Amino acid sequence: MNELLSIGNLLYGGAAGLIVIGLFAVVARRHLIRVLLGVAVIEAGVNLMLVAAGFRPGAAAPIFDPQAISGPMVDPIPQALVLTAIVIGVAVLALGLTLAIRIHRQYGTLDTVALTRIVNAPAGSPESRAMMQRGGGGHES
Amino acid sequence: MMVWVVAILVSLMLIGAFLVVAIPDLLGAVAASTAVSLALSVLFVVLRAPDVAMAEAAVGAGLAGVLFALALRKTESRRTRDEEAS
Amino acid sequence: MRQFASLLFLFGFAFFLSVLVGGLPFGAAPMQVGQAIVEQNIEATGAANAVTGVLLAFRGMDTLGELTILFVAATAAGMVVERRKHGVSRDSVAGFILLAGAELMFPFLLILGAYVILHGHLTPGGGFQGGAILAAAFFVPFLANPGRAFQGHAMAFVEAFAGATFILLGIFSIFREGDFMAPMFLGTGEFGQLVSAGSLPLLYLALGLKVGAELGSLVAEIAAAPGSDDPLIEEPQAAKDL
Amino acid sequence: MNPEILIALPLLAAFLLPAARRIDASVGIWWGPLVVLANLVIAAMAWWKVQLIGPQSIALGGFAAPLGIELRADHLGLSAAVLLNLAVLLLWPRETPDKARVSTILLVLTGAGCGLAMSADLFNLYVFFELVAVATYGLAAANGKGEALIASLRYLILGALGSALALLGIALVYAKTGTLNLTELGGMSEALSGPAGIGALVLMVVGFGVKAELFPLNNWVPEVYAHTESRVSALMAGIISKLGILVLLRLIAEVFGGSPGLEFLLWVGVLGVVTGELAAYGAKDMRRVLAYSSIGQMGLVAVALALGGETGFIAALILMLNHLLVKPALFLIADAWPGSLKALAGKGRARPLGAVLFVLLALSLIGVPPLPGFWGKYLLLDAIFTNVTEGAGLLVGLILAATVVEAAYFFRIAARLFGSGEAAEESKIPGLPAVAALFVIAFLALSVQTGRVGDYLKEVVHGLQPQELRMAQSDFPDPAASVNGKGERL
Repeated sequence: MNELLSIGNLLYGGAAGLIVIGLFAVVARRHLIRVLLGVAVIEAGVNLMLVAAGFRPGAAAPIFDPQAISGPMVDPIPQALVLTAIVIGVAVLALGLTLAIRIHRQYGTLDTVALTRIVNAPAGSPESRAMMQRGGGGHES
Repeated sequence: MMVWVVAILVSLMLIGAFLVVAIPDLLGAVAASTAVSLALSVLFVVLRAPDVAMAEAAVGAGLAGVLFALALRKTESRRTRDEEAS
Repeated sequence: MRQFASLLFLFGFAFFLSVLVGGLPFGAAPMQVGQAIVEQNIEATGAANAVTGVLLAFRGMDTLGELTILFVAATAAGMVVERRKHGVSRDSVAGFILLAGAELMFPFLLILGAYVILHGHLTPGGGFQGGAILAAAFFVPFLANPGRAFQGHAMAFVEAFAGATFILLGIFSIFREGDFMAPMFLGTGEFGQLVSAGSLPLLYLALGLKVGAELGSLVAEIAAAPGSDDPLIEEPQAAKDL
Repeated sequence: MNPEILIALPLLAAFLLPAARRIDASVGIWWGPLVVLANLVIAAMAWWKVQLIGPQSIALGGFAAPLGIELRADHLGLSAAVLLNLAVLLLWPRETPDKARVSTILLVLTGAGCGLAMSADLFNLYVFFELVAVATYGLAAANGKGEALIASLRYLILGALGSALALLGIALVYAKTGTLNLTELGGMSEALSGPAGIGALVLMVVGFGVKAELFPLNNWVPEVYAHTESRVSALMAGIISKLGILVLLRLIAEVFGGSPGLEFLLWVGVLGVVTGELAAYGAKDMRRVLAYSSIGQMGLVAVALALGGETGFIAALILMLNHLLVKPALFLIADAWPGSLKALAGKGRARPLGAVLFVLLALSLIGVPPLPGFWGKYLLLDAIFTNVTEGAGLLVGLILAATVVEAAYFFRIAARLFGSGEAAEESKIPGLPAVAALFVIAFLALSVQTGRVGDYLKEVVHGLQPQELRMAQSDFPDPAASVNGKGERL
């Protein structure tokens, strides 16, 4: 029982640790690709939390085997939820990366602070002129 | 027994996550995030979730890693000059 | 200052999380619904893999939604990237060995993906995992030789057909069973056989093709996007609309 | 007609569109609006059926509720579905370089929004919420301008963070109770009364609040609304933000009624009102004023939701309905006056009709008596005085002060519009765009018929079966009956 308790602590603690570390990347780092990596780490932590919530000691994977005697099984629902969540996560990530590539092409940086400065710069200032030269005025049609 | 397996995997994962945040080289950070996903997928096997483990290995470690690496090559920003701690 | 504030926030959040997690049961999952599903799964769906039963039968709508998220993310990514003419890539073509290896891997990955998809109701694996392998089958040769075209007409039709099949099977079941997305109108079949578990293998096939196509096109969109120093080649609007 | 079709039809059309436009390129233009029109008709029919025979529960796939996913064809869900279809149809974007892909995204948005409005399963809500979110990220970037792309990526990061937190909340609920069905969760309030339950509510408020423009994660709002096409801003501020609130409304009415976590929602709302109105006062261009004012209004809705009870929910619904009609019209009218507020001087006299209606709509947002916005704020204050025991004065004071700020910046705009300035130059945009006129007509109808609409909203709230109402009225059907048996279908 003691061992079970420490497994539980390890898993939940590990999941919480992933979430906190990922959150650090999101709030404190400035490069947008690093921020997206942080989001991926947070999602990993949440997925671990869900799967751990459905775990039962001594239970089998939720796949029936006609040859074996059927014993208790772990909860299949969180596993299905996590499968869905993994694919959703990668889809959002890919869209974010596409946006990041396009932004980098237009402005030449992915640093959040620099991007804010460029966007808020009044027209004609050095920053906005640099941006115009670089992206050729971007996509304004 | 299982406690040790879990402990090793969880600490691998946390070290990987720390590296994702801390390595100055972004490509290294992507590699670290792949390592997190791999440790996680082994952990899913330990937790009797083979389906999830397969998906995490294929999508989380493989595909997401490829996507990040491609994006880094496109933005040519392996060294994050912009990202000095302020 | 900013770093300090975010560290403070993170300590607060870590404390919040530890309080939440501390009260959770572990190893004694309250399988309110899970137990019922484990018990009824074979009878209700005929699938040995209970996760497949949950994904495609009990919670089919989640899977449809998730499929659509992939689709809309790929669509939005296609809208965002600028187009580059085929064959004018500055990305270097890989060496002979990698090229040959990629070509060799293609049929192998295709078969592996198909196997994983079609056995999803019997063994671990299924539409998502197999779809990711299918996507790899298509984008590995593409990565080795970035100049070649990725998405042709055939691909678009496979994609549309696979997605539509998933929904049409659901609508079809309204007429057979009276319920949207009831997967059992083909009968559960003989347990453990490849052709069993109602329409689940069909659904998984549609799902796998769709997931493979969408993941593949997401990678392709990113791989084909012009990098920061590539010259921008604007295609005429009509060509982009097509 | 099964209400499931409301979800299936737009998604099917969206899947087929990329292939169909390879056969005929013009498909990309007419396909989307046509399908949404058909969906609107189906939604209206389903809504009318609910009027006739009352709310229904649908077991998706034929698996009864706790095993499978339950959809609610009730007043709230189908009203929202009708309004969503209508709004998407009216506010179909025009200035987009890639019409076919935008059509696809809007079709997905329509289907997902209908699903979100009807779903009664926690994880299914999350999936539809995420689907709506991804569609909006695409929509925010649709015009391809650099600023819009940056705004969209920031929105995506905040949205992904919020979704992960909401999923964490769902994981906590599942770990504690072992079920995801809202009706079943409603009967387990003691399992959710501990720290895990409260924390789950807090996480879900933060997560779902991203789309609802609620306080902690709403700094995407001004950037996105300032740089997208005005129709897209109108669509997002008008109806998509309401979908986020709808999720919270269902959660609170059915599961978390009376939870201590609602205190958090209350303060999220108050902070949203205060920061939103102050930022709107400080904003220098029209789009940002409207965007920040939207944050303030959604904060009011959150306060009303947190107070709960019949009065609170009706106040939330009236405030939402008022904002749903007023804000899109304001965005469309303000299209004629882009850029800095300073440039507004005297512009109102060039387009008197638009300017007068702008002021009228703004008066309703402020809450001037005969207009619907007044009734929303009146009921909100009523709910505060009946439900809040201590600190009611402080709460009322904050809300009234925010209203004064709101009035100040709208009057400043009005004064500029009708004040003296250079003769207004000619512009291609008419004073009152046709679509804005439709919203104004609907708004006027709401103003005249506030009483009847209020009666209908009362019915909507009763259809939600919140716990306190369930206890108060013994003639309500036992919720447990609809869980165990297979729900009746239309």
